[in-house]
Amino acid sequence: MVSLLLQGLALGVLTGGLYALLASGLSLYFGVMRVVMVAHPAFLFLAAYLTYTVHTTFGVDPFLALPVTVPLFFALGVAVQRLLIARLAPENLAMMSVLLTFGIALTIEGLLGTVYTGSYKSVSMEYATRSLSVGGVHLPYDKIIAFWVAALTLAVLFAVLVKSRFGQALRATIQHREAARLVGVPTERVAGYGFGVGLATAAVGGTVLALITPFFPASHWVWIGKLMAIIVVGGLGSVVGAALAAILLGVVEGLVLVTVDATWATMMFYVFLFLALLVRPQGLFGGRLAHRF
Amino acid sequence: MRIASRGLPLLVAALAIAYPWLVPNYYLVYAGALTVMYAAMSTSWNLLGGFTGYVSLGHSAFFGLGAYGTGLLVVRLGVPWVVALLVSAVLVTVFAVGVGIAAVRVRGASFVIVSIALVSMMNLVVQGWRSLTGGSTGLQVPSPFPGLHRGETHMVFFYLFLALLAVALLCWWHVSRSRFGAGLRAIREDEDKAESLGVPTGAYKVAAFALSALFVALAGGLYAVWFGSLDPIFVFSILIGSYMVLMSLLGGVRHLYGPLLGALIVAPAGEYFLIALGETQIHLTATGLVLVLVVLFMPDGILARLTRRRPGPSIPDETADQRLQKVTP
Amino acid sequence: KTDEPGAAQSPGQQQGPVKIGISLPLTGDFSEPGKGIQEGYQVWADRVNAKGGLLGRKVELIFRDDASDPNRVSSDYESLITQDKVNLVFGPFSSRLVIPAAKVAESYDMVFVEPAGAAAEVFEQGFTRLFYAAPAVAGDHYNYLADYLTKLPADQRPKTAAYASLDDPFAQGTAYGLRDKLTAAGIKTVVDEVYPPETTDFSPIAAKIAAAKPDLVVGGTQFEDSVGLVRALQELKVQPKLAAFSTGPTLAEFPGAVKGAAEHILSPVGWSATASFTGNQEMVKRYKELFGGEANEDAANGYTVGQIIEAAVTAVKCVDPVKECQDKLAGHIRQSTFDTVVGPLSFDDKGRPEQAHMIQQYVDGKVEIVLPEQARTADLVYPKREW
Amino acid sequence: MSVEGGSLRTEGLTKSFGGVLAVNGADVELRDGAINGLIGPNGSGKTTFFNIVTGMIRPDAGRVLYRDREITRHSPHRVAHTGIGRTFQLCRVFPRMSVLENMLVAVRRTRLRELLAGLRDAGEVERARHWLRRMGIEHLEEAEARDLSYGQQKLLELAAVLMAEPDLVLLDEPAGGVNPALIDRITALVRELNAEGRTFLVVEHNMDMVMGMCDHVIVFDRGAPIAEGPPSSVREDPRVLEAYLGV
Amino acid sequence: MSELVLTLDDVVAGYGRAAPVLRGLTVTVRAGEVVCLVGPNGAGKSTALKVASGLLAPRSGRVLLAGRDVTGLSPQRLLGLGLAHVLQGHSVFREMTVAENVRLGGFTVRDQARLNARIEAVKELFPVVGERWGSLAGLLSGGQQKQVEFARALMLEPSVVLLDEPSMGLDPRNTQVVFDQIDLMRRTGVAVLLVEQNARRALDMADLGCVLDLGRVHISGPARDLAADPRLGRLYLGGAPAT
Ligand SMILES: Nc1ncnc2c1ncn2[C@@H]1O[C@H](COP(=O)(O)OP(=O)(O)OP(=O)(O)O)[C@@H](O)[C@H]1O
Ligand SMILES: Nc1ncnc2c1ncn2[C@@H]1O[C@H](COP(=O)(O)OP(=O)(O)OP(=O)(O)O)[C@@H](O)[C@H]1O
Ligand SMILES: [Mg+2]
Ligand SMILES: [Mg+2]
Repeated sequence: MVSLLLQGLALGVLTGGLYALLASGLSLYFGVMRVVMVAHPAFLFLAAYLTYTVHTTFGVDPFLALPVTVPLFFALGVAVQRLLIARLAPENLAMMSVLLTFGIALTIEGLLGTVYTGSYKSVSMEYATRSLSVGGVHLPYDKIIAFWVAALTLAVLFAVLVKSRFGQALRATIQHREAARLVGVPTERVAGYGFGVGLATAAVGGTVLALITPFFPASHWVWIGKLMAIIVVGGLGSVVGAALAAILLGVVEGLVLVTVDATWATMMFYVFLFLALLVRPQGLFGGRLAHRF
Repeated sequence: MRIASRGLPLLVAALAIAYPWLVPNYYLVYAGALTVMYAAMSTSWNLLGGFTGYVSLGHSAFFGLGAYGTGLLVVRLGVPWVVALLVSAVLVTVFAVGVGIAAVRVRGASFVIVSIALVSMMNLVVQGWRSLTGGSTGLQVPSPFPGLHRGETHMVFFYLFLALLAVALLCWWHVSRSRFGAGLRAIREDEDKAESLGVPTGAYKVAAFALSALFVALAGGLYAVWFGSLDPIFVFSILIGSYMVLMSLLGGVRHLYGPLLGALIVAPAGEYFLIALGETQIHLTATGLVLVLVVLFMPDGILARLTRRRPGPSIPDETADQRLQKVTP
Repeated sequence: KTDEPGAAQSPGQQQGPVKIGISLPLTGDFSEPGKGIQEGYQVWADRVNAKGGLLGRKVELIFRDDASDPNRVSSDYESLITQDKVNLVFGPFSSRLVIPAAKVAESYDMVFVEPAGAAAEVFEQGFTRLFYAAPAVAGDHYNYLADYLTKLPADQRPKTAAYASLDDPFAQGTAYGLRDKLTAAGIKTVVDEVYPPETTDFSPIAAKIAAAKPDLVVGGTQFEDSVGLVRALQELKVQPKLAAFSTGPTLAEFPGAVKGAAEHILSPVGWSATASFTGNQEMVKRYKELFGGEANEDAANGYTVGQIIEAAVTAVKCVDPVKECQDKLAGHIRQSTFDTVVGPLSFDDKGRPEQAHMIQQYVDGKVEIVLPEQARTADLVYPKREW
Repeated sequence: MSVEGGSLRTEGLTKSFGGVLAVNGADVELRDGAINGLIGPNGSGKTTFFNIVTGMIRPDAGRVLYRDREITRHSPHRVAHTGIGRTFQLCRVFPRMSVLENMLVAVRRTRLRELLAGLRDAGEVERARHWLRRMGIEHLEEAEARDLSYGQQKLLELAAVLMAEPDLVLLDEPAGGVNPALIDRITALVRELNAEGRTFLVVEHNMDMVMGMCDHVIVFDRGAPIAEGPPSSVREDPRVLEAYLGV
Repeated sequence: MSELVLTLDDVVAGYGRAAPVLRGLTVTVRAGEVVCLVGPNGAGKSTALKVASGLLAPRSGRVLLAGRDVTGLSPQRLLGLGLAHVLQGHSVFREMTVAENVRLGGFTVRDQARLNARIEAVKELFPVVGERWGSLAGLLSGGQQKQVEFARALMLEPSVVLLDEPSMGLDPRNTQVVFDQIDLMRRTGVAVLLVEQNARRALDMADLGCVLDLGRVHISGPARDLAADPRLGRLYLGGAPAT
């Protein structure tokens, strides 16, 4: 029993890392841009399919698709922001963006289904089926890789957002566009790049997903609820909070899975969501700014 | 103008009542009933979304609960269907009050997310609670009118849904011109300000949430006895919830007939896309693009486009010189 | 209304082509098996028409897409029957859709032969015109394997078994069918997991199985989860003596998706391309001509539906969408035995087929039929190689 | 205790945000039926004091009493129902509602029947028009609030607060950003309403307005009153000179 | 006569499709001069500043900076040419720290040493900036935010400054600091276009006053003369002239 729990814990931490990566883009859009991006999981799977194509046509390691997908997604993100999101009225950006991105998600799903058909695709590598054993606990290599890729991506993201000039300009742009323009920030370009960075994380996440799970065009629906729950529990908009919540929920899920069952494990995401709402509506780690009167 | 605005709804109502007798076959009655069901649901969605601006993508949770509640009461307890329908709607409303208390604590985007979570959660519960609900094998509800053949059943339900739609419209209209409605709109505009003016925002929001859940639950209950098979994945689907939102937005959330108009457009259009482009999944893309276009170009809906824009405040025409003259001693 | 029950048939309907209405998931999650069944139907229609049709009338198939939505499947059959006034309907895909579809058909008195509704519940709704055109219902899919295992000498017989099943009536049905028989034979159940369809991470389930160290791992799966489970078991170094999964391994993508791990995995299969049942080789050939690839089980199931209807129509000599004729068809199907590409089929009074599925195994990278004796192309390998 | 002491009284009100002591044991007592001024340097806790009194922020310690009834920790709408109305430092109206609707929302009603009754009750509409007339914005009654200029929105906000007929009106910088000509008008109005029996508490940095209008001035510094009295004496108070008027 | 610095020439501007707010506005500000715009609420004062700083493109008319036509240039470009604008109302970056806010004021300044020197100077002027250096700007009181905003604007050393009600919400001490700074700017040769509702005070220190009403400059002239005009007083400046 103890070893089972340890195993659950270890898997939970690794999976949590993956969740953190997948949710990071979401909380970036939200935290920095007030956009609820329902289409993020759809983009994840778009990236997974592209990785699949690169992998099958050139027979290379899926991670070698990243030099293609990351810049591509960055450009795509810039385009989406400049052409679509930027046109939404700021008064109800949060809500309209839900519907807009919902439409985008459907569009992507339809295109994927048309191009790749509805059947399952998967990318399997030799190393992805082996595991590292530490004292009776098995750590699958694919999950370890996913975890480190996630950690690395998040570190880069954090550095970019919090430390860099670009990150400051981005946050300034979102908080007060006119004021940002007046201190010399090229706001339109910056907002576009911000969205691009978010989608670039989707490119990385998609590649990792492709490596560890089979997928089909409608797969993204499954992820929306989970990822959204993570960013609410973490505190909408806090990239760090989302990462912590992701690990927390990953561990809870892992432990519940090995002790109870899968239904309850998935349920945990929503239980935590509602608990967070009742106890701390601003999220466990977020909500630094109360409303001023 | 006045006659048009009074007469049009009457004409539409008359057409709606005559519809089942005008169409050549029962399939169209069936399709009509489905459209009216959607219209009723999006109108009741609009009781929350239109007034308070709280966008719920998860109203299918109440649809599903209403359906399962009714179905379970009929199947497991042998309650007559009308009683089951009402009892389950009341139970769902009570449940919605509970959920509402937690859910309306968050605003804007978080609320959307919570509503999505609600559907997923209900789906898990109903799917997992196999002994009660039948789980993934679904629940089969016997037809309430064994004596009628299928087409006649469609006719009956067409009118039942029409009645529900009428009640929902009436309710929306009544709320829209009441103090309660004004309070809800104030919440949409500025919650803290509303609160400081003495509007108990929490109670109002929960009331609106529950009211809108009530009608959706009734629609779900009717659906259960009409349709007869319930499957958790499909009644608790985010898509059904999004349809309510899409229809309301398309028609215009600030208008009584907005969601109705939206339903009359979206339901047949969805059918059309499926038939015209159904060979591949490109029809999803078509739906998605329509949604994107609506959001981009008609964020206030068709009716807002049609009705003329409010005139701005009158700019005083006198010149500053004239003003100066007036104060000259 | 033109579709009032008992409304007079337009004279055109007595001649003209025989219209058959079908709703299938041509898009969405199940579009792949949906396509397979559609192709099976088309191969059948092609063959019948080449022979001169049904009762001398050409067969015309009318397909509708239901995107796996029960609402749509109902409207599809509703409109096919009332608007298109089809002579016959064929069933849709997936257990979840068969019940709502059969309800419509039943209420319009149409015979309903279906290729994919194996779950036990389908047959408990009191349908009088529903028949499942495959060798066995879900619970019986593993019958041969259960026989094989229980007949093994005591020292070789597995002692413990772990079950993991998707929360889906069909997938669960298969796994539980085997579980019940093995439990009765004294093989202990050490893990019994059900996971919801949205599960994507199977490692924790595999961890549970790993902790129980079972001799036997049985998955009530579809494709995605079978792959996920196999990979997770492999990663967590679970090495059972035998592993069986429903549906997933029968698809062509499976070996690629799990890489080398497919070897010696078992699964129940209702049809084999090499079997010599009535019309089977002809179907395989025609399929290749029409669609250019290898036929699969889904196509075979579609084809089987056609074969049954064809035999019934020929026997009762009517094909009208009216109660008398449909009653006659149903009556005939209930009493007769049909020679089909999946073997001889007969039905009980609830429409359940009374035969059994074969068991396939990956042997040296190839799919071989290992059970039952009479269809065998290779010997069952037990215990399996490590993955 | 008698009402005579004052309508609003706080005892040891304290609130800190993280390390910042915004309100620090404030004991404040308002003159009933007077125009009370509240002045103090930026960040001295005036707005926070308002927020605590109106229930928008929960105090860490201390009590708020209104007419000797404790209203500490009451939710904002309950406070509003006891007869306290307020405006915001940055003016807030309901932007996409018409001016008249903005007014009608403010009517205080609790009974269900009244809530479900029609909004445009003739009597209420008449009352709303009355207030709008007094603010000089009656011609804008059908305009959406967001189309109003800043000063007009300020007047609307004030009118809406008065619509609820509060006995105690808290104004947070009513003159901020308002044209001086309008300030005179607001001052006159406040005086007039005060004469009708309403009590006011006005936060303001415009000293001319405060000194010219208020009967009683309370000076805040670092979250607590440091001086109070009639304007003339406060103006001379060395502590006030040091903390606030400066220079 | 000093060099002509900023000119709005016959500007017509408005929002969306609505009627124009500015209907032929002409204003000129020279180096070393404070021009004060006064006028009723909604007259278009803020709009005029937005046109000048490039936030709003005029429908017709020109904006000239040092003799050069800069109509329609972006705020960044204008900033590069030495024009800074402090917005009306609260425009701090609420969810960034005071430090980040102030530093962002020098977003275009590459010279770190100069930036740090100015930060020190600003902390001196507004103690609260130093005291609350690490806290989120959105959590400050209204007046404190205003101070941060002004501090942010001081990070640059512009040659033309547009100030939109810089004293709103400030206590007397801070108001004095702000007016002192404006005076200091003037003395260092900066051109200042000031919008103030604290009109008497502003006109007191300004060189030139313009009364803006209904989208045009209605009266302009030496600031002291305007302040002394009783008719203008009644209509725009309120109360009795300050003594
Ligand atoms: N973003 C906007 N969209 C539409 N109309 C606007 C906008 N901003 C201002 N207006 C309108 O333009 C007119 C002038 O506004 P402006 O802000 O320039 O006035 P102002 O002179 O600065 O007034 P105040 O002293 O109140 O700040 C007003 O009638 C206002 O309603
Ligand atoms: N939500 C909050 N979180 C952290 N600190 C806060 C919060 N609200 C206020 N403060 C701090 O409390 C102190 C008092 O603020 P308050 O807004 O009450 O001042 P004020 O007297 O209204 O000032 P002003 O005249 O500038 O409006 C300030 O130092 C402010 O920074
Ligand atoms: Mg304040
Ligand atoms: Mg202004």
